[in-house]
Amino acid sequence: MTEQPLKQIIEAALFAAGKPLTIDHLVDLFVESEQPERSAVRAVLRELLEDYAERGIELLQVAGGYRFQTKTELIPWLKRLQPERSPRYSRAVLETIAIIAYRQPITRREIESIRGISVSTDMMKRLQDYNWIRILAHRDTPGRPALFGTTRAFLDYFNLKNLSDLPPLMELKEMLGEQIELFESEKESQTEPAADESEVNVPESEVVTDSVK
Amino acid sequence: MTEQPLKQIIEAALFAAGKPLTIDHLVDLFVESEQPERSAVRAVLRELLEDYAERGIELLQVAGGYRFQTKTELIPWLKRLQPERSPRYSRAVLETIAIIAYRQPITRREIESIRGISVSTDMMKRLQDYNWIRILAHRDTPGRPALFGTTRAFLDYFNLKNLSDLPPLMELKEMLGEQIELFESEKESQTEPAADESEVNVPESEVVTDSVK
Amino acid sequence: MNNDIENNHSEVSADKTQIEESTQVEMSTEVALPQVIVQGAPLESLPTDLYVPPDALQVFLESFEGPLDLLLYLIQRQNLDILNIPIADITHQYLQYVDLMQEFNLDLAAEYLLMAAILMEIKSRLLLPSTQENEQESDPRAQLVQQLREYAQYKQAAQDLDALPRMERDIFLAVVERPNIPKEIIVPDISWSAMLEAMQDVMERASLFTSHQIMREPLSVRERMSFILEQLKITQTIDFMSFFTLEEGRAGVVVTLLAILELAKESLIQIVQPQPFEMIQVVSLE
Repeated sequence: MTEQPLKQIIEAALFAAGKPLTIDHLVDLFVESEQPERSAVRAVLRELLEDYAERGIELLQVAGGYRFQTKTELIPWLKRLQPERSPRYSRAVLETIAIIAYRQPITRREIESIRGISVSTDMMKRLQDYNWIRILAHRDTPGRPALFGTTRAFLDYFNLKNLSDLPPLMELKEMLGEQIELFESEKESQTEPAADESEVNVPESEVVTDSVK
Repeated sequence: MTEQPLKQIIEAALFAAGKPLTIDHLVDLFVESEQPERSAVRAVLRELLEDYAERGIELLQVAGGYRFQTKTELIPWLKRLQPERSPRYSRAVLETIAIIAYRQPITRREIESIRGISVSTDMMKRLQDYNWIRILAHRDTPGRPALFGTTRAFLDYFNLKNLSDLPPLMELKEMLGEQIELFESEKESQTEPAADESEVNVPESEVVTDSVK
Repeated sequence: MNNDIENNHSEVSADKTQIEESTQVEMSTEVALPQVIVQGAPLESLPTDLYVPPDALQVFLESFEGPLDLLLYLIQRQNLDILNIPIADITHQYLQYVDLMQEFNLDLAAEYLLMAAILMEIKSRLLLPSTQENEQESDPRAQLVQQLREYAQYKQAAQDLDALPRMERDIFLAVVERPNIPKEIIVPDISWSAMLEAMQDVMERASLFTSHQIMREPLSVRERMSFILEQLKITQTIDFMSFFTLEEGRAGVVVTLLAILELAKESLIQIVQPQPFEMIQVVSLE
């Protein structure tokens, strides 16, 4: 078990961690009886630093510890690393944005209690990245939670003039009874294999959009 | 701008992408007028493969392209990086995904008849949520049942280049044979790998059916 | 094949086979599937000699992935030739397990009962005196054997798959930080109808949480609340009156008023009048 060289272990850990690692972190990779000296770890880090001097990435010491990062000179090319053409969106995204649309201004806590399930920080971050929601204010209660609301861009995306174009919730329920069927039947007719597995393309349904207004 | 060696750019991109990159992806890092030959990219990949042979990480080709990953021998140490346990999958999940992997395209009904027990909608949903399976098409029979197949992400997750890298199917006799040291002779004939499948992720049911029969 | 039918006729010869195989039975159980050891004794002795803590037994029974899995277990446990299953024997044992499952109120899938019926049907057909007619027919076990073989293959394949090195467990993706590269944000493609569908789901769920009267509040008040907060982000203090516009008519006034009151109630804004008769001000509490 312990035959792997210290250097390989430390190197792999730095690449796998996804965050900077301190020397303590690195020492803790080993069971107590086999923990290397901190000086040995330091020596390995110095070696790694040299090993990567001429490569596309470099080992760096930052506030949180050591981490590998790409060399800044390479940014012009790395910029072109294509992000997913059409990111996956989940049910959770839809539900969250729908709740915010109808209930704004609303805190994350309140969204969670309506959904009956927790809403990740990442999700709120993504919706803000899409520029669909924004923080309107902070509620004056302990923790000063942020109050979220939808943006102009959100309305534009769904081709709505303003929020009151959203169907009133009560009607929505009845209306959906029929619309969902329509929507489902349309989905059925879309039988060709998906172009890309990472995409979830729900067909834009003009029928539904029109009758919503 | 273009003075950075090709190798550094490709190396940095592979590390920064967070997912496997194909040769096309790598070529696309460059503006059109400066795009390298695919053969040049391939040569760099070969060099990188060698450069990292003795290190804690390795360059590997999986279904989705090339990626750097930690060596499997290092798992005892790397495990200690993440205190949470890695996900485990139930037998039901594993049997269902195995049947889909070897027999795609396949309907849920067909999976059920092999397993001899019903497969819940929830199970199919979960496999789709993992992004391990997707609907390839719908069979043109009453009810238009969905035909499922595995995704590239499934292959990537299990460290496979293509479907023919799946372990060959064994005959029941061999399995019993392994247990009681019988049937040794029959074992040999069954283990040759399925025909090579150069195109990734095209569900070739023939490849699989061959080894089934 | 005919020998088999003989076997099934006579209990004695079936027992004999059992005894002959008993040494091997031991061996195969060691590697056989879900193994539960109770007080040092392996659980395969179960159906005949039943004294085990119910919990352990339940775990054991629940670990079968269906009738085929159970049958396979019975066959492997006894090291039987799959092509030559002594149906009477297996049926008997199978039914014992099914009875046990029922006894423990396990959620017994209909498939188990169906399999019991199939086994009994095969058994009865094997018991029929061989006439010319059924001589021509294929062995009634053939289909079952085929099913078992196929299932066994995939059961094994599932184990093999599980043993492959996989991401998050045996392998980690090597990732490095990309400094200063602005993240390109791509908005997902979401249709309006998908949105509405999601909302309906939420509402159904939310109706379980009675504290949320999400049906009641008129939307326009909510929108106005957002609008007011937005304005207050730009200017911290705004004249109360300037929120009202004539064009909106009475309905607009009501909506605005409700929005301001609601915001005040939630302590997001403050309504102040610096001096008597002066303009009322709406002040952000940010």
